[in-house]
Amino acid sequence: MPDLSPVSIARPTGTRFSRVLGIASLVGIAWLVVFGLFLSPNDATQKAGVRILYIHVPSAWLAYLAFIVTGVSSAAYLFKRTRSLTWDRIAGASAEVGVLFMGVTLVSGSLWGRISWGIFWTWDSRLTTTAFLFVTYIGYLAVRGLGGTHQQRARRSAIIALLATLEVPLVHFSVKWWRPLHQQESVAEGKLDGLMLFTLFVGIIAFTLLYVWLVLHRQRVLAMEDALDDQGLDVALAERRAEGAQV
Amino acid sequence: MEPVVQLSGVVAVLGGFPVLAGADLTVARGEILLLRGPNGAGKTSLLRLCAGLLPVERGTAIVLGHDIAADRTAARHRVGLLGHSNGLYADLSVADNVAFWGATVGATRDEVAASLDRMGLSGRLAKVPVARLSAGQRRRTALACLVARRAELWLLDEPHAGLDAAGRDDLDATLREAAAAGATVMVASHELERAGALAHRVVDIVGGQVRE
Amino acid sequence: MEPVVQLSGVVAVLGGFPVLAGADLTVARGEILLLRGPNGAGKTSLLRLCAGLLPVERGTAIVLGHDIAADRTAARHRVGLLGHSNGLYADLSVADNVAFWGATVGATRDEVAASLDRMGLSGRLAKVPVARLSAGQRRRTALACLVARRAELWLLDEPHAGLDAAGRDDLDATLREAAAAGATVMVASHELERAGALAHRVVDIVGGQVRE
Amino acid sequence: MSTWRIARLIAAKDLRIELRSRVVTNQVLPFAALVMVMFAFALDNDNVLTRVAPGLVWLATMFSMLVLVQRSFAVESADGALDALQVAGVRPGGIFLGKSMALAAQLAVLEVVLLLAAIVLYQAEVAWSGAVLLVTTFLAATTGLAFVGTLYGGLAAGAKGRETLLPLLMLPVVAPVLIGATRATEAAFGTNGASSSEGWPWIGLLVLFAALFGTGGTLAFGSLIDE
Amino acid sequence: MSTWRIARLIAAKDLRIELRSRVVTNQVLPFAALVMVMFAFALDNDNVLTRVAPGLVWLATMFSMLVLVQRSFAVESADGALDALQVAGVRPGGIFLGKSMALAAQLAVLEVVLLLAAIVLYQAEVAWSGAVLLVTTFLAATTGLAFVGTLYGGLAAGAKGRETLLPLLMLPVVAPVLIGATRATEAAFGTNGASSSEGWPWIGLLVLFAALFGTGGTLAFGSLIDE
Ligand code: HEM
Ligand SMILES: Nc1ncnc2c1ncn2[C@@H]1O[C@H](COP(=O)(O)OP(=O)(O)OP(=O)(O)O)[C@@H](O)[C@H]1O
Ligand SMILES: Nc1ncnc2c1ncn2[C@@H]1O[C@H](COP(=O)(O)OP(=O)(O)OP(=O)(O)O)[C@@H](O)[C@H]1O
Ligand SMILES: [Mg+2]
Ligand SMILES: [Mg+2]
Repeated sequence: MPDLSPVSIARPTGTRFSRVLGIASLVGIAWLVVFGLFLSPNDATQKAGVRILYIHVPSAWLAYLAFIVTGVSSAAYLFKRTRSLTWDRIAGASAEVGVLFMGVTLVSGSLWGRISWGIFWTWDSRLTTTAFLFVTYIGYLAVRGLGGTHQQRARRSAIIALLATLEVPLVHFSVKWWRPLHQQESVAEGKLDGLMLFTLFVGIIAFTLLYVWLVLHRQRVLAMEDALDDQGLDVALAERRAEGAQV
Repeated sequence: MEPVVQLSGVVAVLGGFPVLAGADLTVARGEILLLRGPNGAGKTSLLRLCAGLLPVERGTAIVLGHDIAADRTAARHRVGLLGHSNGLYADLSVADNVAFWGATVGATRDEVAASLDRMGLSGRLAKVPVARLSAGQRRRTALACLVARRAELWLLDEPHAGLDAAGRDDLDATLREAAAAGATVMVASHELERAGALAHRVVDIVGGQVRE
Repeated sequence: MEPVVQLSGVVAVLGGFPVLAGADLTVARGEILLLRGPNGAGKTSLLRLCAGLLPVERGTAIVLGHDIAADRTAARHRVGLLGHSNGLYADLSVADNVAFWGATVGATRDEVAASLDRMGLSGRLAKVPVARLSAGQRRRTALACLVARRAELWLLDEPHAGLDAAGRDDLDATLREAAAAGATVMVASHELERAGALAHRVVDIVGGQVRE
Repeated sequence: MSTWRIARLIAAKDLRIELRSRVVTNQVLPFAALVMVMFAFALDNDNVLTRVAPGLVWLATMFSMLVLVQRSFAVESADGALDALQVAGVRPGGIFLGKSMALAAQLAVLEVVLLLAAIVLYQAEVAWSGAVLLVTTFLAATTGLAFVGTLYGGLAAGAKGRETLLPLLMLPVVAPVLIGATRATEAAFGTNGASSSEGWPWIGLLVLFAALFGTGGTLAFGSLIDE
Repeated sequence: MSTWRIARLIAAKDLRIELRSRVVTNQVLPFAALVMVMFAFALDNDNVLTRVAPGLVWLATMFSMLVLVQRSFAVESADGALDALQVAGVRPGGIFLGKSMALAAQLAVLEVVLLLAAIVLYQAEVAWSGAVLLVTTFLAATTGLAFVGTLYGGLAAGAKGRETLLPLLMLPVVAPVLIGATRATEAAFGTNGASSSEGWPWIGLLVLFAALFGTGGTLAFGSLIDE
């Protein structure tokens, strides 16, 4: 495991690499804004509404990626030879960012639905799976907050994350069979013109950079919190021992 | 002979608070050890740690030859704990409770009956559901469950509290017998005279540390 | 002067079982009375009956001038009970708990602070949620709540259990002060030496009856 | 102390416990939202869904309320605090009102979340003209539910196996609220072409219900919690 | 002792507790039946009702199951028995299997009651040809639900505010069971003209689910209940 968290509590979470990354993702987002709002054309049927696509799709993909990362890091934590709390913190950070992105997907999708279908929500299979995925990882985050030692937290949440990873395909397919897609997408694959596709591509790059940046920082903040716990423990230990000395 | 419990520099944390702050303790086989100390000193925490319910944060802890800092479940099946709560099923009768806990270690029917008898529960009370017992009767039942488990290391947290005079005598006799038969007994108590007379050795717990 | 508690031929039943089987007892104002007796004798039941938690099945029972056989809620606001359980809110801090119970009788902020101080809870512990306390610290908190309630009749069920030496001294001093100030105290206990030294009078409870 | 001051004291204590433990905020709200999703799921038919949306909002409220009431009394009976309150001679009417107030506050938050969920998930349409009716319905129903919940919650708190006794006792009693609130909400939403004026008679039922259980509870709570 | 003997011991203990306390029999069953009645109320439309009857049976099972799981672990944590079991070195896998078995037995009784209620209340029609499919569905779904309930029930048992954590964790996970069991039941009932053969693929899903959570639970239960 490379040392991704060269933290000390006194130092900020930024490093040269993460600053470069941060600037890159800012630039990417600026590009996305320029392309998404100004340069890319209106859709034939959707008009300007199509521009939501450039947020909606990248955030959905990144949420998937984030949950995969959570699953892989959890497995890495449980596997004895790679056991390290860093894996646990990456899993946690990634799940938090994933829930955030999934929230963006839900909101942007709902708004888009309102514009193009006239309704916020429908019980189509993809939407339903998205909703369940969202709740599942909120549950995962709740389990992370249950307390105990760092190792206990790590072990418990890693198990829950693995169960979630295994359960996600089950949910996905059962929902798909339950409600075969009845809501046709108005932006079919072939219809995207070159500039639209490029803008989408820019969005995915920008969101990926943002994801990495967020997880890196969040993971370091979590490491600091853990370190702060340990440091607080030293202070508390001294106090606790002094309690004995008084008597 | 190898000590049964060997703690050195043990730190344990609950909700950010160091309930044990570097405890060192060695207990030999067959010994009855009294832990005493003010409220909040860490007696309960120490016993729960030895039972593998509280994780070791720092330091080394060997119980019955198992390193419980590495795997805190390792020694469990040879340990018996009576905590502040009794661990009884309120809807089951006294006899059913003792039989259940006895069965977890494969005790025979006779052994279960003997455990009930040991704590004076073999009469009318045996068939009464635990929900209908008085506080002291519950404590006796919990002790009978412990006896039925035939542990090698007995951890008792204020076992005398709530027992009447006869119950205390039964308890002390039981613990002496167990120790004579090779079991090791650690008792946390505030009833210093009673427990002091029972114990072979006394240690003070203060501020999460052990003083001989 | 009229006695504070006056029971005659009191029978009380729980689940078909006569937990009190014709108890007669008279307690005078300012008295500290020790109830002793074997497990299951009916000490807890007697205290709960006086607190109006257990209905009187037969006999007459007068508490603080109220006939609790007729209306068992009548005397309640002047009675304080510390039972086997503490009656604390685990999510609230020690100070919040005591303040809440104080507020139910309109105690001022100073009185609440004094109660905390009385049981040695005014330092770091005051702000800790009850869920994070040790058994003895919880018992102290429950006692502080009781002190804040300024009752005329104090009913205590094994109050010494779980307290350390300092806590026991605090408790005894508190009870002596309360009795000196005119309150009446009934204590059920198995710690006969400690409680015996405290009490003005001792009665035995056996088989749901009172023997002087 | 007056019943009213006791009530305020108890309500403040309950809300403070919630503030410290965040159980409702962090767990009951997501649960309620989930119940809505599950309904939508099981019903598998979009236009049915829109039509029955008001009923589902109230059904989900009822299920989530079970959890709220359980929590409200778990706090009291975990360590014998309810016994202690009784011994302390705290007026049962005050306990009843106080716990009802705290429960009503939590229910109100819950209902707003459920209503929003219905609007988003079931495409329930809210006509602005129905807003007054809607708010009145929510107030009246919430009060009634809080009273019923506290009353039966207290009754079940002393009994063994209370996890399961409560729903059995409570669900049949809240049926009128379920019906009344559903009809009034339908009128406010204009579901199935109902008009706003059809809603007001139902409000009468809800208010009557709340008044009945409020009075009954204040008077009888003492006898109910005394085992 | 072997995991299997421990499991039998624990299951026997749980069922004996139920035998003595009769909580499930006297309270959960009527509750479940009541939930069905409430659905009928809220949906208030006869032909919808018959059509969605299988979905409602499973939805009601899920809600009642929450109560069952809560009760199953309330028994363990009321007086620290779960701690005691852990100290006793009782294999967690055995605890998991034992509690799952007891839960499955209780769920099975519950489901039969709900099914009968659906037939009576919603005029659901059972085709005899679907009987084998129906029984298989019930067995597979019950096993899966019992595993999931025990797994998350155990996790929530140590946590404060557990009354409310459980549903949050459990509901999204049981969605596939809800779906699979509903479809298979529809096929067995012949609802909406579904034929029996359409049901079998769903059984595959249910079995997969049960296997997944059964294995996961047996292996991981120890880490989950250790606070
Ligand atoms: C709340 C509502 C919505 C949710 C939760 C949602 C969710 C998602 C998700 C998870 C994806 C990624 C799927 C994948 O890559 O496999 C996605 C992709 C997409 N969504 Fe949505 N969506 C919603 C509404 C909409 C609406 C209203 C539209 C358009 C009218 C839309 C159009 C698309 C398109 C075009 C894609 C990319 C197509 C593809 O990759 O196959 N979505 N959506
Ligand atoms: N709910 C109940 N139903 C039936 N019998 C009960 C119930 N509660 C207590 N008893 C019985 O009543 C008797 C008196 O109980 P009580 O709790 O008053 O005893 P006690 O003197 O306080 O004992 P201890 O010293 O053990 O606390 C006991 O024999 C007990 O078995
Ligand atoms: N869950 C918890 N979170 C934080 N601190 C805790 C927790 N449980 C206990 N403590 C603290 O740990 C310290 C030791 O508690 P412990 O229960 O071991 O004391 P003890 O010696 O058994 O006391 P007593 O004689 O009162 O039983 C106490 O100061 C207590 O406040
Ligand atoms: Mg202790
Ligand atoms: Mg007693």
